[in-house]
Amino acid sequence: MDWTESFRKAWVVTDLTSRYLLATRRVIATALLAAVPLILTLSLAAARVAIFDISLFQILMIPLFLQVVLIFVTLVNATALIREEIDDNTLPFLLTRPISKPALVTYKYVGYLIAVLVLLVPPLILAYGVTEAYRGLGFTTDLDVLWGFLATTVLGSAAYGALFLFISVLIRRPLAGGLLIGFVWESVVGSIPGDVPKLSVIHYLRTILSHVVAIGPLNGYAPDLSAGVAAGILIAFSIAMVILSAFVFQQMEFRQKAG
Amino acid sequence: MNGVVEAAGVSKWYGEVLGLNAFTASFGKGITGLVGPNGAGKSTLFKLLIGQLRSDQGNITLLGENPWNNVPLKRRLGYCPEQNQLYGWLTGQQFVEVLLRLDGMPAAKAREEATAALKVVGLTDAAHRPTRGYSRGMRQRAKLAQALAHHPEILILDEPLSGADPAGRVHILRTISDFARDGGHVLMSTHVLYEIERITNNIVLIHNGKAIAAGNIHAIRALIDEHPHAVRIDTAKPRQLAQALARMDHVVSFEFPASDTLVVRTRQPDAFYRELPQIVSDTKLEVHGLESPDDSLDAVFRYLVG
Amino acid sequence: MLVETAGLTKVFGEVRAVDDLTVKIPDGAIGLVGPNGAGKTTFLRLLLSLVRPTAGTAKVLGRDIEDGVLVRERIGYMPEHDCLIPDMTGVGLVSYMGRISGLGRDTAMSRSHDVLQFVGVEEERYRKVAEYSTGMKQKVKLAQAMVHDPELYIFDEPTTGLDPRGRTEMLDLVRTIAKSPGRNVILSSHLLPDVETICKYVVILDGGHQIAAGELSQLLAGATDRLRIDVRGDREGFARMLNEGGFDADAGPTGLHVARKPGLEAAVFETAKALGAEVRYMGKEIRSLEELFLELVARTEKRGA
Amino acid sequence: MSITLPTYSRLEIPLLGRRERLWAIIATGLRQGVRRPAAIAITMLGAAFTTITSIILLFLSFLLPAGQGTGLSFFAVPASNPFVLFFVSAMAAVIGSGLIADDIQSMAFTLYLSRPITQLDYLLAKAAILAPLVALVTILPLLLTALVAAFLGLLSWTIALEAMGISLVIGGLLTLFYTAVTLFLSSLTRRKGIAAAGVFAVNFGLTIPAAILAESIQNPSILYLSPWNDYLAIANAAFGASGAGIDWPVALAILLGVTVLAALVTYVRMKAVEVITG
Repeated sequence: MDWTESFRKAWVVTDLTSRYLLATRRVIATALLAAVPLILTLSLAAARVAIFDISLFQILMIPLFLQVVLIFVTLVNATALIREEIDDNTLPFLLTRPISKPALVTYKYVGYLIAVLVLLVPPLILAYGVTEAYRGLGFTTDLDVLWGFLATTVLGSAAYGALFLFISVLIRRPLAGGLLIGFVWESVVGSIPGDVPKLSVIHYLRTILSHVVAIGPLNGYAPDLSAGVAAGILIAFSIAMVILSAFVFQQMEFRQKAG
Repeated sequence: MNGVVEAAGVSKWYGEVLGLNAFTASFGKGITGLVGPNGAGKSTLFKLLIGQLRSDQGNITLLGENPWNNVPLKRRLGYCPEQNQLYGWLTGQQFVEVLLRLDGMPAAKAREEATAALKVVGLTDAAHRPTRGYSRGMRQRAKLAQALAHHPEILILDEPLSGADPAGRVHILRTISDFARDGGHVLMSTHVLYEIERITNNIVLIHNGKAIAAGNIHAIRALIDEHPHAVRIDTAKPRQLAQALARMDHVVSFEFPASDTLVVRTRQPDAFYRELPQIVSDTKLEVHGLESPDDSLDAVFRYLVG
Repeated sequence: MLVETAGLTKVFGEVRAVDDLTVKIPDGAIGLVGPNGAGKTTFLRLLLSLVRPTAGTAKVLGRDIEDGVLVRERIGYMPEHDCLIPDMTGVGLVSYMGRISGLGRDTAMSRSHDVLQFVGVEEERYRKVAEYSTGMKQKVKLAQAMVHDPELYIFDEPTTGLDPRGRTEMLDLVRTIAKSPGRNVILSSHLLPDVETICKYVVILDGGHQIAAGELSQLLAGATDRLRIDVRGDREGFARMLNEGGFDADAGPTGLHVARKPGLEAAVFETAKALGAEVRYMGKEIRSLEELFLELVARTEKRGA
Repeated sequence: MSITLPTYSRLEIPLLGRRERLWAIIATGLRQGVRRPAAIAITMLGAAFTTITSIILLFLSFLLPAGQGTGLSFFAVPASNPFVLFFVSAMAAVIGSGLIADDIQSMAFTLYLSRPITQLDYLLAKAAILAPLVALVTILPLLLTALVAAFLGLLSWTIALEAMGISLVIGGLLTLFYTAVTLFLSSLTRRKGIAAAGVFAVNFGLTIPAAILAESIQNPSILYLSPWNDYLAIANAAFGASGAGIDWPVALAILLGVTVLAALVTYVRMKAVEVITG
């Protein structure tokens, strides 16, 4: 199978997936949710809140953006990749095309990543811009904060997306499972002392943020783990989850509904 | 390996629910009609053939290859699922075009082939409307278009006629026969028996997960010997005609439902039809109507499955 | 009069689903046929007053469709698509629908068992609907339409997706209902042989208009002066010999069509003997509702296109 | 299996009115809704948990010498029991999210529409299925606490009865709010999961961030954004306890406003759902 053809197929699936996630009515809800950071900073600026500055920005964004918005947006979009197509009976159209199931899962994941980042990154940058502008500071004064959040958004989207993709391939009701893991497990595990937090994605996101950002609420969060290693773990985790999803999907059989 | 589809002792279970049970058959040249009651295993057989299910026992091949997770084989087959859900947000044209590009076709060529396929199935005027608004009949045509757009060797169609209106059915049947005339194979399941008889005499009768009959309808009909072939003849003198026809040894019984009607039952219909003109013209008996009510797929179905 | 409409119109966006329709439908078993998108489903929805008409009025069983609740009290509707509540049992669902139609709890339960027995759902009625076969689901859909004993039954494609045996059973049930006194049936179906066997009166819609309506027997009184012959063997030769014998014969896709003339039948068998061909069918050119339908739709398409 | 066609039997009795038809939907909806194991667990756990914690709060406040006021204002504490928020969200997600979404997914909505009831009847009946279940968590615990306090003589009967009256009003308000919002979310989509996620988003997405925000910028007016905080303000005011920083008339206006808006939008959307194509 020569390269041009497989690239062309990769492009088609990625484009189809990202367009579905961005161009259909479902985007209204996810875009609104992804814009919460921007809405928040704008309303704080409009309300002329005195102490609104980059440190307040971080204090709000870590629990609100990383632990609520990021999880919701990745969950709703990741479960749409395979499980919704199974429930909607549209998967047979893709499966009877000369493209292997693992390739289908991988290209759909790439499409998902593009869509989620298009949803999450712009409002984040704008929110950062509003915070700096409100303080009358130049856009580049606290670039480390911006880089910190951008890095955690990208790695968070990748890791959570891969995890929720795997759940959606494995069980019939992925949203319920995803909500449980996203909200209950991630927040509970994060606050248990000892090594338990290492089992949650948020731990590595906080580590990266604590290293990248010079002064911020998370300083000295996990000294023994460098940002690079944490990022490496998240990337490895994402790849592992996608491979697992592809493997499970490869073995899945699709019986028709009863009757 | 003459048949397009070769199945030897294929079984498939969903827990205890029967899918296929030691299904053995070899068919598929030209147009083959797959008929059987609901739950007989038609959809299961199709899902095995397009590699979305794996057989628990026995092995099954399509065009000589094992379909399970077989990527290159997908280029040679076109599948039209039974249910009617499409990508509602895509227009008809986009729907076929996207799937064609998944065959590795460059965008321009895909657009051209998609437009052509939509023309073949008669969906050109609705091509640029989202499929969300399509009626059942239009969805059937859109599914058929995506199945034949990449010129596969075989079309596997699950109930392609259900939901289509009479004009739509005529159009779909013509599309299928043209495809077969150009050398393609077609395997289609249907419940609308009197429709499929118009385009093929080659059927596979499936019941309780087994192929209980495969081949030409009339040949199968003739084989059902506990239901000898009935021929209804409208004639002024039914009794004299009966005497004349009694000479043939394969004739089993006569009935006189009305004063001007004779029903003859014979074990060898072909021989009967061959000798009938001879007898009628020699005896100068006036025959003004001739019909064989149960030489149809409906009758075959009723006798074997009913 | 079962249904009377005056200038009934329903427009969705720029699609005129039902366009200034004025019909008078008599009591009894009525067939409603038309190509996809002819406006059949919209017309039925207007009668059930599930949708408000854009213009015009309609009366069902003498009641104006403005008052939806009163109209729907006397109608049993069997939708075309799957619509049963998956995790209820058959008997539970049918009695539930009976209660929503205004039956008391106990009456609904006893009626539910009656109608399920009538449609032939035996002990499966205690299992969940999600586990039913297509045929069984259709029967429960019919049962829920019957439970409150309506005067008008509206069947939307009742036999779609059924196997031949299921289809025969469903048609027997519909025929029994249509025959019972004081009960009317509107049967909307694409399978025209079904309509032929059950309905006396037929309304043909296309593009939101009524293109034909009348007693089935009149509509189908086709050409009785032509004979259709199915020949197995040298068909062209057969037609040629008949023409030489002074008969007007032509070989069409559905067999030979020959104008009736005395001595034709004898000539047919003479020719068959001479050519060693077989005569498999000889009878009058049966005009089916399907042929009439295709003719009418083709004519409107020519006019419309 | 041949069909034995018994003679088609006729039914000669008059049909009951719309009230009985509505009651049929409510009764069956409750039975079907609670039959699922997850629903039973959530309902039982919710009612028990909130009641027990309220009664424990009751004892704590009376045993400690200078407990928070011994009169009516004590009830502000159980009324703002955080478990109420958690279990109301869980019940709305597990039981409420499917009320309309499932009917759209299975297209049983067409069956309801084809019966002699109006779309308003359908919505009122569906609301009347969820409301009593939610009330098990928002109203019942308060009533029981008041009764226990009165029986144990910790409170005079007059105060207890007054407390029960107030509990009915504010508990009822919270119940109406969550019923309307849940039905609105349930009517938005045919995927029950997304409606459930929406309920979680409304509750946790608003309550937690509003709390963090208000505390970090010392500007309580943000709390108006969180329905739970609005309810707390009203409850505290109703029981005469010290307010939570936001004044209750505005909070009441917000809660009622959102409830009415959600109900109206759901009704309009349901009326517009004319064409359910197969």
